[in-house]
Amino acid sequence: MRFRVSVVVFPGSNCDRDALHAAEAVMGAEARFVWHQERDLARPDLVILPGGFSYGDYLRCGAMARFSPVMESVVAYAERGGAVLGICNGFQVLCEAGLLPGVLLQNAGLRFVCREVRIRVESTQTPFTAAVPRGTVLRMPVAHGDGNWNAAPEVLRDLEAHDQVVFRYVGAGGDRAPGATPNGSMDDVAGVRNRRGNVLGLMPHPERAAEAILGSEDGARLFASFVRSAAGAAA
Amino acid sequence: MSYEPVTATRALLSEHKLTDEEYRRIQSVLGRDPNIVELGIFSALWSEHCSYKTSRVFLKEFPTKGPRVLQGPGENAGAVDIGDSLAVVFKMESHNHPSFIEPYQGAATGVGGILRDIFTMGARPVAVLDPLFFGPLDASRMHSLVDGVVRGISGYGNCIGIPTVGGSTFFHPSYAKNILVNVMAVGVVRHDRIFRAKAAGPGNPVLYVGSRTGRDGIHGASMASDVFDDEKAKRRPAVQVGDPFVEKLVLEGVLEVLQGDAVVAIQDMGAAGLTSSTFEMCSRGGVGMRLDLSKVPVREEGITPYELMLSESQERMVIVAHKGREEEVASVFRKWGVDAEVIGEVIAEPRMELLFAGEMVADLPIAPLVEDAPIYRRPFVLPVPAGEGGKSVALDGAPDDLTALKRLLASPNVSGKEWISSQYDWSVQGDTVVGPGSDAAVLRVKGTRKGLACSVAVNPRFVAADPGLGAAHAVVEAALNCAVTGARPLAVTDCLNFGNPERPEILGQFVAAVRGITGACLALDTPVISGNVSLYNETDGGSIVPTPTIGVVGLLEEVRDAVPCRFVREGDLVVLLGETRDEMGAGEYLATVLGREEGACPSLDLGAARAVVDLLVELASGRRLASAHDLSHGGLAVAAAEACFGAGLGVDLDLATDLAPVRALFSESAPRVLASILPGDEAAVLEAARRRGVPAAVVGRVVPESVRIAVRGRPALAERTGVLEAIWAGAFRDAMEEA
Amino acid sequence: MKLQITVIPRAGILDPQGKAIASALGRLGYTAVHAVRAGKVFRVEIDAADRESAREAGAAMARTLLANPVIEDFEVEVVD
Amino acid sequence: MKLQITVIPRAGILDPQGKAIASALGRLGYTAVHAVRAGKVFRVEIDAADRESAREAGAAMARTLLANPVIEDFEVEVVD
Ligand SMILES: Nc1ncnc2c1ncn2[C@@H]1O[C@H](COP(=O)(O)OP(=O)(O)O)[C@@H](O)[C@H]1O
Ligand SMILES: [Mg+2]
Repeated sequence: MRFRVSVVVFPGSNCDRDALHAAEAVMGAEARFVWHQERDLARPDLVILPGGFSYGDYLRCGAMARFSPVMESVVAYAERGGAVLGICNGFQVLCEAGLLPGVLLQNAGLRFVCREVRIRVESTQTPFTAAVPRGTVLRMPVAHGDGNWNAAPEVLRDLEAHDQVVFRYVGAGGDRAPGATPNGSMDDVAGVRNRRGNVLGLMPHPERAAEAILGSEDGARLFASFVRSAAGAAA
Repeated sequence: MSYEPVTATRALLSEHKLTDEEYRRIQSVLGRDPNIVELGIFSALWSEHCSYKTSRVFLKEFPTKGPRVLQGPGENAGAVDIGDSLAVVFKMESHNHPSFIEPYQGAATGVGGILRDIFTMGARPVAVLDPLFFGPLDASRMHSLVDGVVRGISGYGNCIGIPTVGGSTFFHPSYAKNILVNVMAVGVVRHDRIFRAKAAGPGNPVLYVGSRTGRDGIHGASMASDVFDDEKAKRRPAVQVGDPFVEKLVLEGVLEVLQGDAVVAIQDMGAAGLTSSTFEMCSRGGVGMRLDLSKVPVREEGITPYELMLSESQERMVIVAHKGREEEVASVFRKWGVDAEVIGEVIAEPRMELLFAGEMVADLPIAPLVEDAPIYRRPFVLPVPAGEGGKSVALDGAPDDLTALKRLLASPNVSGKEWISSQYDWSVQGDTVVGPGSDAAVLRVKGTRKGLACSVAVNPRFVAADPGLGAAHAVVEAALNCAVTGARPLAVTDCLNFGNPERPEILGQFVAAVRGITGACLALDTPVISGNVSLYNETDGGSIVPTPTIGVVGLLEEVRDAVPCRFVREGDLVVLLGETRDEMGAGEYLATVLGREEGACPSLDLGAARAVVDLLVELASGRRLASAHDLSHGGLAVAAAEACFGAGLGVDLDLATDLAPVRALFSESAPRVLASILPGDEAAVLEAARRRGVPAAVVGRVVPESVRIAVRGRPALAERTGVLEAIWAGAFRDAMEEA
Repeated sequence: MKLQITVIPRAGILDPQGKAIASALGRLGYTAVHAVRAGKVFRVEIDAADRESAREAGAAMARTLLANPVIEDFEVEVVD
Repeated sequence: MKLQITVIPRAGILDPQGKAIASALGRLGYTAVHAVRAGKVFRVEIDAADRESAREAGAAMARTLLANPVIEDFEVEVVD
């Protein structure tokens, strides 16, 4: 069976082609674009909200994309338990749409930051990390101006209690360290999931670290984990 | 009625930067006086910026042909075959004056403009590089100029999603009141999808696509052709504001529409907006156009035909479609949320007829404004190279060599520029194999095994000392930056930034530089396929140092085999390729350590440069190179230290030379390369070098943690790599963050 | 009619930009400045029957799009 | 004292942000909206002898740091 991946394209998405490439070349999926004005997600096994600057990110990142027609379908799909992965701008859209908790504020350094980071797997309660042992450190790039994840303290406590923090930024040694977090995120959070685990958002870009030629294949582990979980679920 | 013939007063002509002589020529072309719209059009098209009226005669010298060249200069960008039915398209441009006035928007719209040049050719842009030239950081406004320019490039390039993978940053007092912002863009296209900007087919509709027109940057083209002064900075012409979001939509729309066959010709609106785009398309095709300017989408009420023709609003294109296919074209853009309007049609007669509200507001012939625009043969005096016969410069007051190395690593020109490059998204599109921080960036070409190496270079101090030789050095350095990755340099683009060409000594610098580039390009077999000239970079009588920025793209047959520029493994042998001579003149050591700018530009043997390039490509394709880094600012000691950074490695070198240690360490002789190879490969590597006549010697090995350099067995300097790396990595960041 | 809609980070919510501006102002010699909050402002031209309905429309826009209620407060003013 | 400093793109200067927001509002059904200009607002707490000197300090800050005079206009208001 071939997986079906739908990559949503908002005006201003710019990692859509990268995500499609990763889905096809790395996951071996049958991948397609879904234009933001469509409502038909094309029966996917996974929906990816890619990175970029939807609507120029002119108001708040993700704020305008949230109102795209396609988002109604994405919300309904997620509520039915469908798998949704939001990368960077996609994560911001998911937060704005209320599918994931917290907000992404401007980076603490007030500058866009593009560099390689290390993130540690904190939760395996999503198909994307089910096959990646907790504590695994993954290397991949970040590239964003607004990746400073924040939430009310009680929200964070609640997330921790339910194992919903999926990734934290860590230093070279694999531990949380000063300077490891590129954007000032609360508690070094790099990615979170919803309670059910079918929706995951993260700021780093696994699709840019999914082939040896790009310097890291760690991102591919998330895709491979998803493929395994989904195959397991189907069997 | 405002379309009566003008009265050519002094003031009117000077506002339009037209000389009396040029005005007489206008009268004789038209057989009458022009009206104001026509005068504005003449002024824009005959500006230096659009017409190259001073530079054109010299640029003819460039070699522009080669077996791989699919498109040379004359179109929006040049194109070179890379096999697999693909071509690489690239070009460099300047946005100097606008960036000095408003650094964020000036730099941002510079990125936008050069990207349009790439995608109008039908190519998807894959990379941006940004050669920047600033005054000293403590000069007035400089800190915020640097900050604004970097934010502008970052803001535009990141949003549109094209990785900024490299660049260069050079500081020199001559740029204090005239910074240079050059931007190079690279794209990839299938041969059969290369589009050109040649209008054809009378009756074919002309479409306006993109942002609405406002009163932005009117007279931008003539401003770029004028000397800058403080008074003008105060007048503040309406600045163009970029909208990268719209550009992204225009880009996708253009690439989508060019997949079909509804489009005859396409051109972006750059300097002098609607005027230059339409006239140039007509000129290339030997046809004319009839346009109804009332149909141009506008942003505000009351914009006049004069303003419509001269506005430099961004993110706009002109498309000539096949008759009857206009709706098909427009609907693609509408899907992307972009305005597209038919504003006129192609006519057989080579004239431009402009209507507005039912009235003819301009009626002009094409050729006299474009291909037959004035050409000047201005007088020039060729420069006398600095430094008597390359005499050795005295180094009185030199500190010990380790102190000197540390000062060099901390100098703004040598120190690491991660503060800049980390603000750019260099990994978007998922093709960046080597990002900023190396001699050249390397991108894979999806769907093939190939890679593209991209680099920019120029050492303005070399050019100042000897414009011809210095410009040749720039070509060699950019080519070598590509070759150290293993890539075969394919072709050159350039951005020639000079002062006021009406001064014979400045024009002489220009002429010498063009000749220098020509010689180097012939020797390296890298034709010039595109470029840009920026003259009048002069403020209050002070000219910039001549700055011919060179961009090179190279081809890697196997991108997996790209050679890194830093040492990779302890125990590898270190090989120095090329000859080290006593060449401290015009160097970084002299300027940074001793505070002097004098002496001769280092010599350059173009045959030797070709041999080194060929050798590197040969060694890399035979997988004989573990790493390779070319020697530039600061010479061998700086390059050796840089090659150790990142991986916690060190190097132990002993140089066999007759030179004094300080000269052996810091001379900037070129071409030279520091490579590391597996022990056991040295016989093969040295033999390959010998066959090509490249001086080569094993000078040491890669060791853990410390940089140690001896000359003739006597230690010259030793320091822990970590200490040197901290200096190098922190100096620029600290200078930018502390204020 | 013209509305001015002001969106400001909630008290207690991190405002890195405001903080950076406050310290930049301090360095520039404006030592009398204690605190800065940085927000956004929107001038909206709208057709409306009267000021009250214009204001209401403005508040609705702010609630749905212009402000993020988790972190921001807003104010709507009818300017003319 | 509290100042509100509002920074808005000059008339005639392209305001991509305002433009994008205006069309988003249109899509959301606010069809009565014709135009939006988007700017920044700063709430500044400052010690000052009187309202006039507070206002002057605010104007000076806007000129030197908060606004870009090439493309933006600003207004200073003493809020309390
Ligand atoms: N303005 C810039 N933008 C992006 N990258 C830059 C910039 N300035 C310098 N760099 C990067 O820093 C590295 C060193 O630059 P430079 O010293 O000019 O190279 P080289 O070693 O070839 O002389 C290069 O990888 C270059 O791409
Ligand atoms: Mg180099």
